[in-house]
Amino acid sequence: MSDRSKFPPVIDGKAQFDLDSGKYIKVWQGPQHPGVTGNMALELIISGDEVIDLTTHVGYLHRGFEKLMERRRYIQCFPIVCRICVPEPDTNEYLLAAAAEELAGIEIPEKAKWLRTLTLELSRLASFLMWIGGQSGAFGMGTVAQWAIAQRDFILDLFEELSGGRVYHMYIVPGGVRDDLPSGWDKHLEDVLVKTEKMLKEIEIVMFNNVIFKMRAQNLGIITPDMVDKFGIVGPNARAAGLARDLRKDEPYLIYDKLDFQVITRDFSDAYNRTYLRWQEMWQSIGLIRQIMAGMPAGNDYHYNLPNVLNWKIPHGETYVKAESTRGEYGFYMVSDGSGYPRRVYVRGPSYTHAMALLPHLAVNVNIADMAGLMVSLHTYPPEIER
Amino acid sequence: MQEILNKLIDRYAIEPIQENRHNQAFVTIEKNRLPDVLTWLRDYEDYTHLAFITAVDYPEIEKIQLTYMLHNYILHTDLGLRVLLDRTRPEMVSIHHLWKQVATYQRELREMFGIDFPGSPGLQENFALEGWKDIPPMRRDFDTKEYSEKTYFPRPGRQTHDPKEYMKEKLYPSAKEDK
Amino acid sequence: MDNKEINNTKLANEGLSEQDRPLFCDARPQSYKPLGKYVEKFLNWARANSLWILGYGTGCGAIELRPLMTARFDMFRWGLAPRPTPRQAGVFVIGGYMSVKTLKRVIRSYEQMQGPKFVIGLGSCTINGGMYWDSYNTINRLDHYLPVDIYITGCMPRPEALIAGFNKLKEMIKAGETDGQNEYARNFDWYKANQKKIVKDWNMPDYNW
Amino acid sequence: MEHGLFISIIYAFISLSVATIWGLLLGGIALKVVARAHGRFGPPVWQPIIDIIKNNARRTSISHGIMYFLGPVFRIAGGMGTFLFIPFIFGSSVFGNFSFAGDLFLVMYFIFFGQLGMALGAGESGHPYSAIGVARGLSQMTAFELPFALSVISLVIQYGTLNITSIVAAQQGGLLSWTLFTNPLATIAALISLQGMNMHNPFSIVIAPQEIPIGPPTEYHSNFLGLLQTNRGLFNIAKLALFMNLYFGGATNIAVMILKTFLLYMLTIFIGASFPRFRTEQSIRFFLGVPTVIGILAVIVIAYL
Amino acid sequence: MKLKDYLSPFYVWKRAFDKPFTTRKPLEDRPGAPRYRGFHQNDMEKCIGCGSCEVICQNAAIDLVPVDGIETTRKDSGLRPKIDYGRCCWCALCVDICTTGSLKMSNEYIWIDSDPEVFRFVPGASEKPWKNTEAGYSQHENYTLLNLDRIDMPMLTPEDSRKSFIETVKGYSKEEAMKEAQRCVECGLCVATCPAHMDIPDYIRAIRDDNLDEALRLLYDTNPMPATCGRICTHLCEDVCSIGVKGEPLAIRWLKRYIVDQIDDTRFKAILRDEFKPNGKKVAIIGAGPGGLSAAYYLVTAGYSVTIYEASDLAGGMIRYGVPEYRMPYDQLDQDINYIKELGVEIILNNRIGKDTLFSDLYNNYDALFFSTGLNDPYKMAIDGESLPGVFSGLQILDDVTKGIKPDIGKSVAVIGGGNVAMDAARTALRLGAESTLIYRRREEDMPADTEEIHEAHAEKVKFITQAIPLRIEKTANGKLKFIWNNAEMVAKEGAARPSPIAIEGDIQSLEVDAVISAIGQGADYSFLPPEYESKIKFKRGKVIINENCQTTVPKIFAGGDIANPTADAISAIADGHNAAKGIDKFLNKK
Repeated sequence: MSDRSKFPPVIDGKAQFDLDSGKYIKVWQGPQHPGVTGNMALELIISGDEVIDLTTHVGYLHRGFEKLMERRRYIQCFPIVCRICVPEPDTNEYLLAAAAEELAGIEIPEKAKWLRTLTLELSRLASFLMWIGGQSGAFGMGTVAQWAIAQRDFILDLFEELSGGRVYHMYIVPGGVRDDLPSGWDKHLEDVLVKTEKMLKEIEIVMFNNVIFKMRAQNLGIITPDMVDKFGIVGPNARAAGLARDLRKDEPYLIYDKLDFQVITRDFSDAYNRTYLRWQEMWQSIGLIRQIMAGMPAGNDYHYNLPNVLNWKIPHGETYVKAESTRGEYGFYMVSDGSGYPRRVYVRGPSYTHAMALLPHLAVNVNIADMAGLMVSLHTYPPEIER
Repeated sequence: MQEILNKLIDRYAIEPIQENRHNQAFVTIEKNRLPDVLTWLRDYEDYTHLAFITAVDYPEIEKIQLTYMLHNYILHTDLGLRVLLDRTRPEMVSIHHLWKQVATYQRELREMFGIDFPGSPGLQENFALEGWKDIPPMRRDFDTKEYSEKTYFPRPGRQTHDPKEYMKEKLYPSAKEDK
Repeated sequence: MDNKEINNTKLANEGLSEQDRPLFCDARPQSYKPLGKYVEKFLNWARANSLWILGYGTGCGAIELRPLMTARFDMFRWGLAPRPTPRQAGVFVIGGYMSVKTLKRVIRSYEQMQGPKFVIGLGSCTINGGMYWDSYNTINRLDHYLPVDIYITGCMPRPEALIAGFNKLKEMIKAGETDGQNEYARNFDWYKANQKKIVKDWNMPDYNW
Repeated sequence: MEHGLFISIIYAFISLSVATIWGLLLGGIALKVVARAHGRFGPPVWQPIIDIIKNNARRTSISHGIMYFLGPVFRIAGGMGTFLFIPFIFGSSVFGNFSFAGDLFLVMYFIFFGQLGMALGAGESGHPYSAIGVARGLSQMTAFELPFALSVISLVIQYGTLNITSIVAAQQGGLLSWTLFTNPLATIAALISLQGMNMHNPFSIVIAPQEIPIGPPTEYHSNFLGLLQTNRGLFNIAKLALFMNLYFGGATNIAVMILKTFLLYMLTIFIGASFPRFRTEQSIRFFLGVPTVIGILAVIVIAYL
Repeated sequence: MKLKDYLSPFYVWKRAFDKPFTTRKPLEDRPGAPRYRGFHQNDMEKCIGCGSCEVICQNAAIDLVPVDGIETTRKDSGLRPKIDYGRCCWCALCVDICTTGSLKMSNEYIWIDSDPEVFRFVPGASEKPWKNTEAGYSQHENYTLLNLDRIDMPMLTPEDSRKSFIETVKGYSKEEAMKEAQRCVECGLCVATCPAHMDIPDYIRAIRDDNLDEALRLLYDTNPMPATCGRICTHLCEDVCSIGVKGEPLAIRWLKRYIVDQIDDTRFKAILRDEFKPNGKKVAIIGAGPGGLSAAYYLVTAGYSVTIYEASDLAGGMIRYGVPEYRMPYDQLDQDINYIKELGVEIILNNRIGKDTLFSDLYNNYDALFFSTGLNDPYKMAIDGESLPGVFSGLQILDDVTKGIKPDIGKSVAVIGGGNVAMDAARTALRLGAESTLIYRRREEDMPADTEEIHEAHAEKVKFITQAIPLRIEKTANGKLKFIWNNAEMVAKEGAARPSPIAIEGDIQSLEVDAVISAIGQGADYSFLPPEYESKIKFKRGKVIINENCQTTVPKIFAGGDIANPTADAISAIADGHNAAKGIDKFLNKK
């Protein structure tokens, strides 16, 4: 726990300090700071090397998605939601589709569910690889970053083959998915999975058994179980603290109830354990992908024929759908007023609480050199905060 | 799910209730009772997780709806609490003392919808926008396209044709001047 | 936007407070003439083969810079390298859409870069607003705020498209066709007026030296 | 020094140029080698040279004041100073440089000198990152200087001289007469310092792009940066040459010099690519721990055993 | 810390001896995947310029522009999508929605320029490197964003329908109509083809919004006989419907009928709010068919005092007398006519011009004159035996049935012809209790009748004999008629649009029937025109020549309907009436 006894008093959630006293320096990290995943600025007040106060500033990527969706037809929303989270766009696509389908009362074909789950798991793997690159980079281990991000690129190749898009797949549409698996794709997938497994093993050797990585990451940014609900912490950050909360298990969506997996937890949520937990979840994802490929139903019924999408109206109602993204509970809250346009779509990104509430709390007493590592270890992604 | 709804009805005489699926329901609550209900749900009914707070604008009934989404990790149920605010001067009781992330949500809602939460820390600070002078952008009456075209002016030189009008021009121009 | 008479008045720095004003420079950017033909040619060759990119991923386009920088595409092979500080960087890759808040930082970063400096507009958003054309918080036309040398269309452009873009930029540099810095100096007032029109709280110096 | 002053200057110039170019190429080679560990090909080996030309070809530059301007000058003066008093190639008149009786002391001083000048200059740039970087750099430098100084003291006691040329001369006559074998403890202590001196991982926090970008050179650009980069090539070689001379028997011809400096450099690269960075206080703690103990042991062993 | 923690990091160097991840030459080695969504391609021949891509593009990246070499035709707006790559997000919704499947995406993805103005092009027209690339994203079979299948229309079964004159088509329910209306992409291609240029997409949208009052107003804007047209229109619009390119076209006609069906005719006046100020001018109309009624409606709403002279004893013209009741129930027709009458149009029945009233009187007493007398003179087959008793014309049969006279056709009939009248006659004969055989010169696909009519005739078990050239009709001994024809083969002639039937020598067939009904077309009857006018009005191949305002060569006389237009169907007559009303208004207000 951060010890604030030697720090200035906090009144109304703001630390009281006098910058002119010369005791403190104000330093900005970001928005162009390369240690930050995405554009987000950290306003740090430091005393010597130690951070005594942090304020997160967002809005550098604010595009007003929720406003834009209000003036787009339901089908037209789907190309824009994937831009909310660039490393893992599929969760957004799925949730938009799921929310619209639930309100419209559409049951999608079984095959579409399997294909959706496949892309969700694949993008989870890609997102984690991107993130582990950032995590190692934040501590100066560029080598692992190079490997992991290159490996992620091979997964993007798979997505390109499957959906026709590298980064923005736009594969999951309301009503199902856009296309079947291309022929020969399963072989490519297996190749990439084998390579990924090899690399994950290597990462374990060079990263988790690395004396300096341990020195840097252990005991950094400790999340205790009692903090979890107070701060709204979800996903791996909470699981590392020992809480087995995983929407895939708790409220199974798509076909997760047909897959065999266990929720991974660890008993101490510091940067090292969070990293290790995510590394374990990558293995889990690989296992799930194999299970999905093995159980993939035959046939090519992968899309429910919607009414002409230009005139597609969804009845009155509101709903909140959620899915387990790499960062935790990701949700779409959709209100429909019976017209062809959503009345309101609210995107609940897990990074919101992690970056805006948790990070300022954890940052206190942390060496400024560890800020990047701490931030990345929470796996925050700014666009889902400001959207 | 039904159990908690019954309790809510007994305790707070809350209606109407909209049940979406077996593990999700929305209830509408009177504005001033919300902190009580939230505290009770959080402390006694295991609705410990606040997923989000957001607003929906209904200019046609002159109301802004606030939605507080709670989650129970034991039963895995979602409970959405709705509060209707007056649209002209929306003001809501701040609940930043209940969850740590609430202050940011309220800051965002002030900026995007113009809802006031007296007493919430840092409420007046910018959230995503900087130097915003117009009406809060998430209000329904703010036209983002018009604003964008006025402020950021699209590249000129584009012209489109309506097939219907164009065919009229080409195939039966005589009827053009009528109507 | 042709060569106008260079206005040599001092900058007002109106966005700054009274006591901050003397701390910042009030000189305008100047345009520069190339050196002798062969010298310039050699220097241009060196400039083209050592492009340092400012590591400021301003939009979602930055996601494709990562693969480019890492092992799969390994941009170092072509003399490209990321630089964390604008002072040392020579190429500014605008990664797509730009919110007003980012634009303010981008202007400042751009002005901190030392000439000759190049701007690559990555993705459709920089050309005509892209998919955020009707957003209240993103600009539509980058060339109104910064001189842009190259546009790469796409959403997002793949790393290959970026590589091709850099190749084209190199050719242009070698041929001496890139003139962004001078264009900015020549039309400084026009750019400033455009920038200030949308950046509402201009609390920084007019030109950042 | 049996040549005239003029000839000496020309020789020094040649020596400097060769060293700088080799230093830069070595940097390029290192980039390529590291790239292989990353699973990629890496830039061409001459990339650092192009970078320097490019930086000097920038059209504009900004000075934040006299000290800011002098910073890189001090730095390169430090680099040149270090280099010019180290015999680059043992016995060569061109590459012999200005080795004299007390040159080891002078060199030790010059290693510090450049960094201090740089610190002053970077401090004046007014950027908080520079200030933080300077603080990190100076404290880390003080830390790694200690084992190195102990190691040198051990050598001085061992060879009874402060002249590098004499130390090299003492090591001639076979592999086993190298300090590496005659005084392994001092060598180990010094090699660990070398990792810090070269600012490779795990001691690279001073110029780390992640832990705040990027430290003292944040505000340096254009020809200032060109100067700093030139110095990096030169200073690198100076350090490597010093280590080669003190611990690895020096070099009697260019080929040996190239081989030994290359291998020495690759050693630091080898460690660098494998580890993340230490935080400043971690690296200080590290240097003041095992390496210092080894250094003290080296002194004790040489002096009393 | 264990020793392992110090040593294992050096494992990174193992990678230095593996194959690098790097793609050597990314530009050459990595083309887009076969499904890659790159720059657009468009098949200019296939594209019909419907603009669905423009509507679905959430980035407003697509403009429809005219392209050199692409002509506007009824099935093709002549516009082509132009894509702004300063906007495109490569979501490929435009490809998915494309009604023809012409729009595709290549797998090319590199386009770099220093000029921001160049990133716009018309795929298919501009010469781009990816114009002919094979790979790329295109539509798939199992995934469509459109509804290509028509909502089935509830109908009487053929077994039931052939028994009575009850209307065959039952009409859409609200739910069905909404669903059908939802299929529309609002391209508006149909508007140009509709002779009356009805606002089809707009009234379909009104159905979707369940705003039928608005829909009715839209109908009356261009068509004062919607109940009629909702049933018997030839629906040329459906032929050009963009949904029809890949699927079944929208049931535009039935949707129109749905609107009128849902609204009680007593509410018409309140909904339409037809208010007008009489301007004191008078117009006479000859013929109370669709053309005349339509002209009357628009004239009366413009303030004219209108009188219609009709030779028969009921208004409606060919719609009443030429269309059987199972297709066009008379009460629906009356509904249309009554509304027009309600507005103050005077219809003088049983008044044949030239006999009961003189044409010159009309010419002198009225400010303008409009005649639309229709084609009611059946063509002769010009074969032997045509004048035998038991040989009828199709029109005659239909006319008789309307008037309640049961024609004497016996138990079996042969109907000669392949048009709508032939179908009507054949199916009417069924309902009168006779077995019908249809005999046509050409193939079934050459028949001018509506495909639905042909389909329903088949369903009701009308026998079809095609490629039969009539030779003669003979009276047989048992009092029956023997229809004799020569079988023919279709021979394509050079320069001819379609192959023509050539008799196969010796292949002569015959059929014994009780009656022969000839329905091979009709001509106009101009007997009402006195010679002095007939000489002034110009004709061409039996049809009156009119200008775009339906004005004949005599300025005061306007004409329209089947006697003037080439299509000779109800909707064209209605359009002519509308045009004539506008022309008369213009003509009279100019003075």
